[in-house]
Amino acid sequence: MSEVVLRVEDLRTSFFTRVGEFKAVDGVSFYVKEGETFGLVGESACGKSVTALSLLRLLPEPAGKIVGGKITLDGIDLMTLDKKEMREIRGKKISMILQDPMTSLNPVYTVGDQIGEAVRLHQQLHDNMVEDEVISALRLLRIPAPEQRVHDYPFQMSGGMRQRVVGSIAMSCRPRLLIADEPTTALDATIQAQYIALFKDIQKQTGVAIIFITHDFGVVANICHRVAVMYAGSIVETAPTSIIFKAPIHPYTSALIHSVPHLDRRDDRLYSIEGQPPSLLNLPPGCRFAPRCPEVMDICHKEQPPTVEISDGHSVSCWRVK
Amino acid sequence: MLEKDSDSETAAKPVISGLSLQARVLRKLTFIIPVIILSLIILMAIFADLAWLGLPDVRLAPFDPEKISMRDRLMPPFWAEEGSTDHLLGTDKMGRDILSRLIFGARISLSVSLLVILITSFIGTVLGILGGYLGGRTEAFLMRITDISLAFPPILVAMLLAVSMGPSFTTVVLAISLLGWAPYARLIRGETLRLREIDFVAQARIIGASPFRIMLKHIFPNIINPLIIVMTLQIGLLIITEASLSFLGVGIPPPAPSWGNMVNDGRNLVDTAWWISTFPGIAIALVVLSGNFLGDWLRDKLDPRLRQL
Amino acid sequence: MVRFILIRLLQSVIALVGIAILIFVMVRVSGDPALMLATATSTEEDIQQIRVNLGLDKSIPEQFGIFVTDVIKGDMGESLFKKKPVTELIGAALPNSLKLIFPSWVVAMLGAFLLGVLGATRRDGFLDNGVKFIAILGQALPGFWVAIVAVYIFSVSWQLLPTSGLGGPSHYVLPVLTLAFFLMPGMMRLVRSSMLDVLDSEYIKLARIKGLPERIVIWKHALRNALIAPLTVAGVLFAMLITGAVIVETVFSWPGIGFIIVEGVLARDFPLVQAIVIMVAVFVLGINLLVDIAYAYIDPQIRYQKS
Amino acid sequence: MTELLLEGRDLKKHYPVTKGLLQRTIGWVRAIDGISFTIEQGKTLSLVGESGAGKTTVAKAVLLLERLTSGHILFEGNDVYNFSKSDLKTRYRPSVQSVQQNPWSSMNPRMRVRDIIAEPLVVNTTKTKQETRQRVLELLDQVGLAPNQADYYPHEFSGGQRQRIAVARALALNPRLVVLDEPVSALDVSIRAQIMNLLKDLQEQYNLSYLVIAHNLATVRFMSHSVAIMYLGQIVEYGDAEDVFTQPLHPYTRALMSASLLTLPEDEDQSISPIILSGEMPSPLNPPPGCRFHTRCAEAMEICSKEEPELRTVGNHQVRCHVHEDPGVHPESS
Repeated sequence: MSEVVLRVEDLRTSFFTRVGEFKAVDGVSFYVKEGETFGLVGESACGKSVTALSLLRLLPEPAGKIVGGKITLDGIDLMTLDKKEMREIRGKKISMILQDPMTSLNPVYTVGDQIGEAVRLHQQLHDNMVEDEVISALRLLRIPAPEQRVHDYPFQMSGGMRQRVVGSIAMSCRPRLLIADEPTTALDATIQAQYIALFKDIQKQTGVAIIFITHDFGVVANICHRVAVMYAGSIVETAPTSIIFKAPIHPYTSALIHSVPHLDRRDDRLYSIEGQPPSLLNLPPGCRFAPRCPEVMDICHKEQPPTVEISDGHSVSCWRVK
Repeated sequence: MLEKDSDSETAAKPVISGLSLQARVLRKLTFIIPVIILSLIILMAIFADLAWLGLPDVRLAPFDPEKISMRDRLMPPFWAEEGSTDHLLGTDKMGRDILSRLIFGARISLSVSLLVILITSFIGTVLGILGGYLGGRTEAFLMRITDISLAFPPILVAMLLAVSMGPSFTTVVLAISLLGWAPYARLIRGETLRLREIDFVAQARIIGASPFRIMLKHIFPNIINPLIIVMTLQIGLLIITEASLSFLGVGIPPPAPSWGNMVNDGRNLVDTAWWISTFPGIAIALVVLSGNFLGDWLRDKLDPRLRQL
Repeated sequence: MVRFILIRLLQSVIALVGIAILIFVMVRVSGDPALMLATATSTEEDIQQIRVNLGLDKSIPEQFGIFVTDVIKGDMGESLFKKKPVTELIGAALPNSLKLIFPSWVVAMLGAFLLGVLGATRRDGFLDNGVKFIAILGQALPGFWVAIVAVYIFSVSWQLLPTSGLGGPSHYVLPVLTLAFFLMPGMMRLVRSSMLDVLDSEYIKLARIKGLPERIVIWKHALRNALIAPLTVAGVLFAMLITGAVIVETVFSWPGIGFIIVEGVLARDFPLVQAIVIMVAVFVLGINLLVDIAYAYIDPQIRYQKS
Repeated sequence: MTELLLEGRDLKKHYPVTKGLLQRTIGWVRAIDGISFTIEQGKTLSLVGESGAGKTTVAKAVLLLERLTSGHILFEGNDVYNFSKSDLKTRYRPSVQSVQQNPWSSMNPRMRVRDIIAEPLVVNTTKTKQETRQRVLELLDQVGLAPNQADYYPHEFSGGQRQRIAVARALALNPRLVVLDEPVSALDVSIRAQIMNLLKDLQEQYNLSYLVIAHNLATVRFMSHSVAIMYLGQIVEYGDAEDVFTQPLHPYTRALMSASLLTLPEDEDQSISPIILSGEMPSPLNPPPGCRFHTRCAEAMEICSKEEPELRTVGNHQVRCHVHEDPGVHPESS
């Protein structure tokens, strides 16, 4: 049983603004094992990206604050670290890939500089050693002709290639945990398939644990081993990927799966969930999905459902599940 | 290159402005104080005297601003020993009452600024939108004018006009407006270029709306914010320009009181009669400060994207 | 890259011709210099005679033709009052102006960049509000008033610095600081906002994710990108200072371009005014071109696109 | 055969690439290079492809936002470029409307919803204020929005609701063809389903035809009657949607489908092994010689890099690929 790299317990993150407190993440718990890809799935403004930023403690000052919960990486509680110690974790133990390759790289520095910077910072290598590390990071992401590409500027590369460079930066210091925040959303279908296949291979080679954030179920099916479905700041269901697709229990999860059009058959009408996601400013009491849930009961409007462990690795928070 | 047809959700993320309480109070003040100061000065300018109502001798100002009385010349403000309460802020070297001149000066300085703002913003907006939306020759012509306006500060233009047409109110207004519309045109053209690429303008073309209708109904309403912000910021700048012209002797001709030439009057008496230059200087600073604070507040309220103005 | 420079050069020449025509007409329209030259006793014929030998009797387009041919020959005409070739007068005044403008520009730019960046990085902190206040104050207080007060305090009452004129280093302190104080706010505001935009970008977020200390994120990654827009304005500001420093030169009677142009205008010495405006225009447009080229070297994307 | 509404014949759009002092054109970006298609009344044709395929250029050509380099667009049989100004204003423009991708930028933020929806009527018809107001309320109801929402501004609506407003605006003039440029790709999954159902209902109710631009194959299968797969400015496979999706012939179509299919990790081995394309999308400035896909195609043959294949009928739909030509026989023109 590969050991747990990251464990998050009851994480709460809020944004304190003029108009009130936005509870972006409201009690999220999960764990990620070595060599495992854990999916964080949900619609926009459900709190998945904020969860990622909280792990790196990079929330926008002064509004964003972690108000509760524990984050342990290889046994170290990240909340107890000071700014300097946390900086040593970032880029070395935990690294991250952002969504839009067109803006993730600094336009005025070469690709080689930007990768070398991370290597030099975290590995204290001699200059000529840094060059080799940079080339090997580019080669890890299978970027053709790395020796020339090192001197290119980001604008000379396609979107897909830039996202690989961002991947090289992330993997250059062999992190324990890689957070990928919608890395393939801005890419075309075939390039996206290439990128996913590449990262599955990298995971096999390096055993890095991956948290994959996305709203696209096709990507989830292709790369994730276990998935957590988020809605309005909390996790409604966590399960191995095949169970999520074949036997989802939480009404929101099954509704989402049904509303995705299938390529392998022609549907006449798509199942669609009525209404809108709630505003994070004044969250309704009780279960957040209650106002839109087809199987809602009285209690759902009053109290938040507890998280029930159904089988190994499959937990749901819904009053219908005892 | 990569077309933006990714399916990333673009739900409007909640606008998070983490201003602390102290910053919020400060921001509120930057609106209230300037509005009070500006309205006071505008009222002062309007009611300086009621000549425009046909009652020339009824006036807010204690004295006729141009009445010379050598007897009580160079009198300090009332709180100084030889100062007296009937000339609250003292008198200049020709015995004219500083307070009255300040009040009438407000009328001149404000009217110059407001008139110039109206002229320059109108020309700048029309040419900016035409240049930005239609492109081609209008845009090329516009860009050359803005190049020229860089080498021609208003002070130089004003001097030439003042000398040729003789310094007067209209000369000053004309001098500043001649090239004063260029910054407006440049800003509005930039905004129009940006708006022209956004989908709703293409949508208007699809339903067959004419270019004129698009410029009027779609482009213009969306450039009002930056326009208002620049106009407020211009208040201060214009008052200083008018004052500088008068200071150099090419602005409003004496004896008419303008804050600029009042500062000029006391220029070499700074050690003996400091108040002659100081009070108009303070008046100018107050109005300009209020204009700038109001402009900043408006920009943050209306369109934070335009921080660089 | 060459194509880009040639096009910009062409645009500048068009603008220059526009300026030459504009100033030529405005000066001619601005009253009759012959009257100024005529003494109280000179009769109508004498005045007419002065006009003839100044060539003022010909039509304006004709005069412009003569003027252009002279310029090509390097002769920009003679000052009516100083009886010296205009180029000589300008030759004397320009260095003085530069001696004032260059230090003021450097002081203002350094101050603006430093305070702008610090203001942006400690948003709404004490420093940021302080910086904003100086910025607004600088733009609010009229230049000439600040100059007079400064002269009064530093030279008159404290006798520390000379009241005016050119001379040893102590003569520079007041005029340079006054001009810089007036110049700095606008630039500071621009640097601050450009910095704030860059700090919101994704690649800065990625730089922090890499674990870089905040100071490297700001001074290495953010600054270079944030420099691009303000630098172009800084270039233009320097060029505009030539005539913009009129007030400071008048208050401190600093014998620069601004000073002699005021004299020239008041005395309707149109050959001098004409020459100055055109020289200044060449200077301004030249600096604009240099700024555009420098712009390309800072932002590699433009360098590649242009070549 | 239902009457043909719109036909594209050999559409081409080339952008000049200029260099040097005198703006000499040294090359051409062939955004679309010989696109032909037909749309029948009441039916949906989808153009599918990745970025750079040229699908948006086709949409812009149909909407007359861009002029073609060559080729003809026939509306009810006659060439649109021969239409007089008044014909365009009265016959073509009112019958061809569009819904664009980004709900946040396709509406003037300074206009109330009532005026946004009414604008097509104000510009093209002489209806009175009262008639227009009545028509707007009708349209709001058809797209599932409440009458009182007519007075709100766009920023007061969610993404899904804004797309509904855009659809209402497109229906205002009772168009016969609506160009849907990535109509749902900027929306959340659950909201997407609502809008796709709405579009399908409106098609049945008003016998509307749709020209859909999309890159998500599953959405296309749900919406389309016929589909054209595009790669680098050319159609590589074209036919009835069910035929193309059940027996994809062109290697690129198969790769696209493999990349979009939901294959769970453990099912991977049974179903067809996933096709992962190598290399990157070539630049449209100098597309590869012969078949434009040969540089990334696993089944590329000798001929593929030399001769450009013809778009020919194979089985029940058309494909442009040498693999599907009978060896030796000269491919008869389709």
